[in-house]
Amino acid sequence: MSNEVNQIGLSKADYRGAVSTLCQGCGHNSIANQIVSVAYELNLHPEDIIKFSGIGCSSKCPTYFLGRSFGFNGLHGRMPPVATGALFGDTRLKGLGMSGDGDTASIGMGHFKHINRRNPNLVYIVANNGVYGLTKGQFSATAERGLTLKRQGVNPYMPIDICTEALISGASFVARSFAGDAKQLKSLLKGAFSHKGLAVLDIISPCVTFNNDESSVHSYDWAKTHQTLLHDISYIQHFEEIMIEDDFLPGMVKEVSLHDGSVIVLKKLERDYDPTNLVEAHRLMAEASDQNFMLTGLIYLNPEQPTLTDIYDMPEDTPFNRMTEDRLRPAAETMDKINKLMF
Amino acid sequence: MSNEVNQIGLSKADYRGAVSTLCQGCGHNSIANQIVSVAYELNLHPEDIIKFSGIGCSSKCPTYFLGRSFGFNGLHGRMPPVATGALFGDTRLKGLGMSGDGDTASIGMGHFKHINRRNPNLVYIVANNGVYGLTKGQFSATAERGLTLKRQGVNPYMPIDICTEALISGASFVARSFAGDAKQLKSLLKGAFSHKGLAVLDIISPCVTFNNDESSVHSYDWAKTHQTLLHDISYIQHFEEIMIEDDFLPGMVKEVSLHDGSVIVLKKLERDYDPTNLVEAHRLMAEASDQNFMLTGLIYLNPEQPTLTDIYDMPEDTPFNRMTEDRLRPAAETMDKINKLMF
Amino acid sequence: MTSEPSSVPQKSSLHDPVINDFSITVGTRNGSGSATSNLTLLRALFRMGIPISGKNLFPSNIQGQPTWFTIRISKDGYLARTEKPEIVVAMNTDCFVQDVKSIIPGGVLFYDQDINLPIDRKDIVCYPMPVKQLVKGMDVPSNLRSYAANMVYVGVMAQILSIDLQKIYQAIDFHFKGKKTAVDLNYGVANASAIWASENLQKGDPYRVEPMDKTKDYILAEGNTAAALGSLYGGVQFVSWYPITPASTIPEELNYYLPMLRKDPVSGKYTCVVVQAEDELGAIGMAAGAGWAGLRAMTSTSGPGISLMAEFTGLAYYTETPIVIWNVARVGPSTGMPTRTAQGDVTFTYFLGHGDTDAIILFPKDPNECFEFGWKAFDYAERYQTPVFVMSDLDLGMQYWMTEPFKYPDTPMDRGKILWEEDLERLKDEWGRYKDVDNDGIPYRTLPGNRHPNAAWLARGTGHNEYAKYTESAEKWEEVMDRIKKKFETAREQIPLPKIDIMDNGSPIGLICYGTTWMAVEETRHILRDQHNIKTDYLRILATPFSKQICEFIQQHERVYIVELNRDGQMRQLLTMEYPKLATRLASLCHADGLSMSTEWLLKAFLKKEAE
Amino acid sequence: MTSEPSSVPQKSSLHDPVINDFSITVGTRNGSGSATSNLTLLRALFRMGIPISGKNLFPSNIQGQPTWFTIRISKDGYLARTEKPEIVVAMNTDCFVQDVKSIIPGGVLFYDQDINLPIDRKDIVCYPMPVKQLVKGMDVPSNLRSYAANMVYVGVMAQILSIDLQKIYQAIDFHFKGKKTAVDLNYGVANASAIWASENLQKGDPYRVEPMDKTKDYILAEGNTAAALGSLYGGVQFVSWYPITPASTIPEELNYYLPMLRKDPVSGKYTCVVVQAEDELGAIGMAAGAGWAGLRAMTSTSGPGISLMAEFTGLAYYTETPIVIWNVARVGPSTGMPTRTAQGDVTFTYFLGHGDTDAIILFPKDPNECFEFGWKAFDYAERYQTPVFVMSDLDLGMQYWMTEPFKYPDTPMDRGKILWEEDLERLKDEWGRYKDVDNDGIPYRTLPGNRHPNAAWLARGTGHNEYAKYTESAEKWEEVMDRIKKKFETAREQIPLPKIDIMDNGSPIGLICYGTTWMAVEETRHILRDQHNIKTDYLRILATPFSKQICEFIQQHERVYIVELNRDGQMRQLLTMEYPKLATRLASLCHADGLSMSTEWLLKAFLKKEAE
Ligand SMILES: Cc1ncc(C[n+]2csc(CCOP(=O)(O)OP(=O)(O)O)c2C)c(N)n1
Ligand SMILES: Cc1ncc(C[n+]2csc(CCOP(=O)(O)OP(=O)(O)O)c2C)c(N)n1
Ligand code: SF4
Ligand code: SF4
Ligand SMILES: [Mg+2]
Ligand SMILES: [Mg+2]
Repeated sequence: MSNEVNQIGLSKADYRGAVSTLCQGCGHNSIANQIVSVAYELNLHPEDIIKFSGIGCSSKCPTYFLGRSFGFNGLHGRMPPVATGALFGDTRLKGLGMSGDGDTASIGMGHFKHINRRNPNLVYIVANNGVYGLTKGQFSATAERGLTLKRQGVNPYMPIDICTEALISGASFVARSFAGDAKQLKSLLKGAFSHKGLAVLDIISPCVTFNNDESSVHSYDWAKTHQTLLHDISYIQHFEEIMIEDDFLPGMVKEVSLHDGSVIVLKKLERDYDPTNLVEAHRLMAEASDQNFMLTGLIYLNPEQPTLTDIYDMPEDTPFNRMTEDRLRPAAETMDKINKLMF
Repeated sequence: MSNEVNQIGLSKADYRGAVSTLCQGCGHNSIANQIVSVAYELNLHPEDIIKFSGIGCSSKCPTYFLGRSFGFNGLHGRMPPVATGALFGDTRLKGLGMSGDGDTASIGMGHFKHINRRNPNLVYIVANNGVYGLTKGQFSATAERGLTLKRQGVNPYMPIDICTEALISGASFVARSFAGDAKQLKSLLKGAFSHKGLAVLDIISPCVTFNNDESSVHSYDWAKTHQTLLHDISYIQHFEEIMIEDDFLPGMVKEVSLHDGSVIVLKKLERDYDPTNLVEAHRLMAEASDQNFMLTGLIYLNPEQPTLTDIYDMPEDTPFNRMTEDRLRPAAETMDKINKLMF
Repeated sequence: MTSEPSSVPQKSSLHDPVINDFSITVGTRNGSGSATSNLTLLRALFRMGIPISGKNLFPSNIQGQPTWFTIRISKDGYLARTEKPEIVVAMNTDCFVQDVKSIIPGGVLFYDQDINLPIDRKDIVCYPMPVKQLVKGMDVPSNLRSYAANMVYVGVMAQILSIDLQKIYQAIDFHFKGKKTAVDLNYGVANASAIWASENLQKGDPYRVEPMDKTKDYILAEGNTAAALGSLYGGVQFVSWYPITPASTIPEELNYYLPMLRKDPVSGKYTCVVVQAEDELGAIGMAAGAGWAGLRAMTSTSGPGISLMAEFTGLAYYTETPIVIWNVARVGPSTGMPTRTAQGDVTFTYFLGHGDTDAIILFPKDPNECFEFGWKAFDYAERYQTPVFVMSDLDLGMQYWMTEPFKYPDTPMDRGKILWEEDLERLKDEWGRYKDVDNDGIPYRTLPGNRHPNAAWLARGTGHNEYAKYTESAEKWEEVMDRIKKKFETAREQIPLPKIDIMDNGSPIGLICYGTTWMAVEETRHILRDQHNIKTDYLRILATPFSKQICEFIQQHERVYIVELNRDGQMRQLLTMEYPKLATRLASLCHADGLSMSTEWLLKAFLKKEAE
Repeated sequence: MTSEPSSVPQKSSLHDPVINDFSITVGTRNGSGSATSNLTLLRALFRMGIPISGKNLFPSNIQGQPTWFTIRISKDGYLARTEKPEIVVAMNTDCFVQDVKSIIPGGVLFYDQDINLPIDRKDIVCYPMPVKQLVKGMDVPSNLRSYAANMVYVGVMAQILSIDLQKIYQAIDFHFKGKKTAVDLNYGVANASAIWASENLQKGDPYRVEPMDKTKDYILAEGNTAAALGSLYGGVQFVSWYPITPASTIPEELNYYLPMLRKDPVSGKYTCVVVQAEDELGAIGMAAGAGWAGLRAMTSTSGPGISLMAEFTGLAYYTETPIVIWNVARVGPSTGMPTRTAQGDVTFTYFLGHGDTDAIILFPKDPNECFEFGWKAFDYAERYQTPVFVMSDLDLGMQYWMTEPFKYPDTPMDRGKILWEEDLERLKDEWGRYKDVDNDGIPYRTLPGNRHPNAAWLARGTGHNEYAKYTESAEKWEEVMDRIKKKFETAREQIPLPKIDIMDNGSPIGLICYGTTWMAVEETRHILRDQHNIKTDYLRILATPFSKQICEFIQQHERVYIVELNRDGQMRQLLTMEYPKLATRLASLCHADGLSMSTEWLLKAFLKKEAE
């Protein structure tokens, strides 16, 4: 391991976590690695980040990055409320939430919708693979209609689009990327970390073990037959991780060659796309949902939206969780007055 | 009570329920009354309807209409799953769900989103008053930002739009109306009853007891100062129920005079609006959410979308709940074969 | 009907006067504003120095349904519910007949004379009241008439029962915070009605009140208000909640008193955050997050919410996260009767969450204890790093109680075992989140924001070792679970101990109760001694896990009756589990019908069991 | 390391041969395909007529982590877990050292010779296996090599332990459903490895197997498969579920067998609907709706899901809605250890839901009973109109068990008290949804779609009277709750009764268990008799509410030990509550570390307690 350090004198190792126990080639691993790089490059103090997650392969990730940050790996679907409460503990800290599509779009849907309205200071990553990985490959709510999985049959339902959900619930930062697109993912992660408020990041993160059915949008065959559509798709061969070279720029439609010569097509938002235009974002998402394609990039950004702690206007001179009795317990004199108010 | 009867020989009384225990002037009462009229006018057999509700003033309504229909007044926020399961009991029956904004948009959000994806044969009414009535007037998730309520303070969050939520979750019928607009409400109810699949009906139904604050979109002052915007608003004086005359037609922007001379403005979708155009519906809702106004009328309709029972392709010769052992228990011969399969 | 002075049946006129020892039930409609009048009566009597209790029996809807308010006036200070009122005020046509029926023989009826229904009782004294007329006479603004109408019976009763009008004025003045127009209007109606009564009604009943000095050391308060205040004095920093009857008024009162009590001297901002969550899962989830991050965090709910909080309770138990959870109980199972009271969630809460668990549960008896446990609960939650439940109920939370004044906390905040940068520096690499260094089962924790390189750890509901690292090791799992259990052994004698009262020099019979049933128990004990000369000893449970004093009390008695408001005798079930050797001595005096326990019921039930 | 025939330590060669009485642990990585090989071994031995059990100890992740599969071979038919293996197969470098350490003295090690780690034990026999070479030799397609590698140890062990290669062929053939290429490839590797072993390894250990005839009356099955099949034969019509380990395979197997067993003769369509819900609240909510509407409805989950189902359980209890709920338990509290087993949800489930409740809970002991309770559960749920829980666990649900063949239901479906149009016609206006006409506490219900004008009613979790009408009446509330309790009194002796075994002519010591601990209990009893000459009697609980036979059994014994896999002795707690008079006789033999109960542990624990 190199002994390079960043501007605050920390080496990459200071941002790493335990060794991953996820499958080789799992998209979640690249996300974890990108988080490490981004935190290193942004010179973040690990102590300034609190990690949160629900339950799932994706939600295991916080163990695999930022070992020097506090974290709470909570309950399935309940990451948002835990993060919401915990971030009041010390409002100087940034939240980094890692969830899955099952965790967020199924059991956690209600909390997900409502955390968007509250806008706490949290990077909310959904590692989206269209399946329940940790429970061995059932459909999640983001699985495309018609997908067939072993022992599950055919999925008859329309998928939920994480970004659209975030957008209409008033999220202040909405973006989508792809686990294999190191460059874009990195820049979006950096944007998310720098955003004051809730940053929802939907990251397509293929499950190499359970979501590799021919009929899946993650599969090669599917890509071949749908190249005309501008889908954000990838074909994952077991135990192979795709990385996309850095010359893939905004607005581009790029054919990515995989090891076996198969091809996928990715589309990025134009560089001149204005993410602060809400109506345009809505229109784009509506169009996408109608024509059934997915966009990657920064879809919407509102840097002005007050965060939850702005709304509650907290004392700032001392972290809330270091505040002592003298400031938390009313003075003894008040007791008498209160009793009088009771009649 | 008149002894008139409809084409199937039933009088209005046959469609009524117990006497309402809701407040006088509560919008929910008019909804209940409209349901009675519509069922009567459509010559529905009460036996062909199953009522469902969660918990709340709105969810109490099923007691006050269709006394000859079965019903399940379940748990707060859980009406959708109960209805989803129950409607398999006899697929010839139509579900009629009555929920509130708290019931559906807060605690029930996850179920609400997912029932839209499943499309069971259910009329899903949300009696939307922006508050928690039965628990005495806390903010609901549909309360507008900035609203002030006694003992609750100011609401800092953006409201959830029931229709937009339904639309992006793939609902096959999405409409909005206003409890006081007898004519429109009736026609939309009729449409919903005739629709095969899930019909989401967001009905603005003012709470005269707890949501009558000046700052509310339901209030007179607010209306006055925002007349330029096309909001669907009304000012409710305690114990007065508003009814709008029948000459209020699609496309119209109508000023409705209330007993005290105050005025509200309502806008209906144009008659030539094509509710089967999904993109257009999305665009309209996006525009509305951006310009912060509400539309009433039939927003989206997809009569083709397969219902949940279509998807499961149920036997149709006998109601499922009348099916007997001979069709439900495998033949004795199979036992041996199964044991062999075990090794 | 006429407003003639009512005819007075013989027998009741022969009565000796009954002074400061009867109860009054007022039957009205909810949402009609009668709450103000009833509260006025209650406060006036209280100001006269007479012990009283007031219980509002209201429906689970918002407006128009029958509601009854019962005031018990007891010179001896017995506040339990009585089953039959001596005096009834009938203002609601819908339940007029049943209200009239409910009066004891020789009792009294005040009624709105516009209610045109026959009164088929010859054994009571009737006072018709020309409510409409009197209000008209006062030219009250039209929209306030029905509201003001309720002041009529206040005035008439004041006259007939000799309630001090001065005190009534004080009560009204307090209620409207001195707002002159409102005060004048309401007192005006009351006063005019009193005058009318003095001129038109002839006292024909034996009941009246006389001033005493038995309330000067007390206040009148609701349990939920006390809980909110106790929490604020406990330094609560984070409250997440979801509305539910009868718990909603805890966070609402908290919001109300926040500006008064928790404006930060330094920043001028509030030092407590109150968040209305999307549901109870969200509410306890936020509280768990806040508690884990080092804030004094609480949530409040009732039965249905407790059911929804089961999974998070288990997470908090196993991750050792402090949370205070108020359960203001109503009648279950299911939605049950939301506006009725019960003690039905005891076993469920005790075993809440899948897997093996333990629970610290506090049982306040009155608003004063709601206040006390309100602040102490945080000390326990942070000291033992576990969820702490406070079990109130609708009767305690939403009724007005005569209770001792709230007592300012007499111990400094106990924040438990928390390590900051300098502590870790001192400890070098010694520290492990889940190490039992003090042999009391309680480990040390660090909080987010702690910048020491060793401080960080990842909380998880999955198997972990003493360093909070993930493990599936059988030994580690058992080790951690046994150590956690030890915390509750440590807690046993450190949390509120039972209150014991031995009569004279003791009795073979013991009575055990908890929460609000003490009212019926204490009165029953005195009746048993005075009228049946049966002596009984008495223990009130304040908390689980049980103190050994409870065991000793049971050992010292041949027969021990556990008194509670549920069907299955839930506390008896827990005591039986805890003390198998003493199990045969325990018997239940329990039932649940939604009403608070009456002395009549308890006395009957006790004598029946004793006869067996 | 070399592939020389291994050196054989003296003492072990002096051993008498050990035949059909030892256990083998295979250490591999999950996701490496070893499951096939292990299952092949298990099946081959089973086909040889030798009693076996197989337990897979797997991690809570998907691929690459250490996994152990233990096969116990027991001529006497003891299937409990043994703590130390006689034979270890070490295929995983990561846990090689600990695997080698785990072998008993005189035991045997088979290992992949490419694992370049020292073996510091002189007291075991070692057989290196040139895995890579052998697979290469077979020119297996590259992507299948690591998979096929696992067949090497199958072949080598077959040779050394004299496992019949024919049976191994049959096992492989069965596994791949006769798919020739797969069968040939896998058997090819196994066979070649056996040949290699015969030429290169010299038998130096005392262990081997011999054919018996002890399995011909048994099948090999997992509990979850049995549960799915039992439900299908029970006529299940509606299944709603949310994925969770270790319960997911119930609905998944149900989906698998649906086409085979439930294609409707009339319409050719399926007569069972399986819906994957958005969460457990949705899952049980759908099941409640379906059960209320007259369908045989079920859901399946594990601890965390049970926590989330508390509120709906209370609703179903009070509205009297039939639901079957499978709880395939894993280790709690909280997320705990999802791939480990326990019996930790007993008290929680018994008291599930706020307010007073009762619960019918069934405890299957093996796949055969999973099948039986699978269909009976619906009869009970519909007969008593209440939720019925079936408590399985990971050990029972996901491991392969030698179990009696599934028995076709011997009683017709009991749909309970349901009234259709003609019944109502007959009854005139007599019917009320919650009337107790038969004095058994069980009312009659009508179902949606019933077109009789009197049929309709509104189910509600709020207070209701015998006509299902809303009420807040105290009397009605108590009346309904007491009547509901009566249903469970009715059920006591009608649901599966305990199984009792009295040794010789009885003993003062009783052992009580439920679910899967019977394996350790039965073996322990025989060891106690044969080696310690302590006789014990034995009762296995199959259901709550408890039958009086359980009470009698306890009465007949001085000391009764309750054996269970949890920390707090949860069943003992329930028995203590139920039988206070007998409480002093009850003691716990319990612990929970995630592993199924071993005979070694139980024996030690028993003797320790007896010594006290
Ligand atoms: C309450 C509850 N229900 C179910 C589970 C079982 N469970 C664990 S992970 C998981 C789904 C994970 O899917 P996702 O969030 O998409 O994560 P992935 O594994 O696909 O990355 C489920 C259902 C649980 N742990 N808790
Ligand atoms: C699990 C649960 N939480 C909370 C409650 C209390 N509660 C009853 S009604 C209600 C809100 C009703 O609001 P809404 O659905 O908007 O109906 P409305 O009364 O406004 O018509 C709440 C929170 C409950 N019954 N159950
Ligand atoms: S199962 Fe899928 S999601 Fe889980 S670790 Fe493996 S590849 Fe990733
Ligand atoms: S409180 Fe509001 S919502 Fe409830 S019945 Fe009254 S008016 Fe309607
Ligand atoms: Mg996933
Ligand atoms: Mg509402």
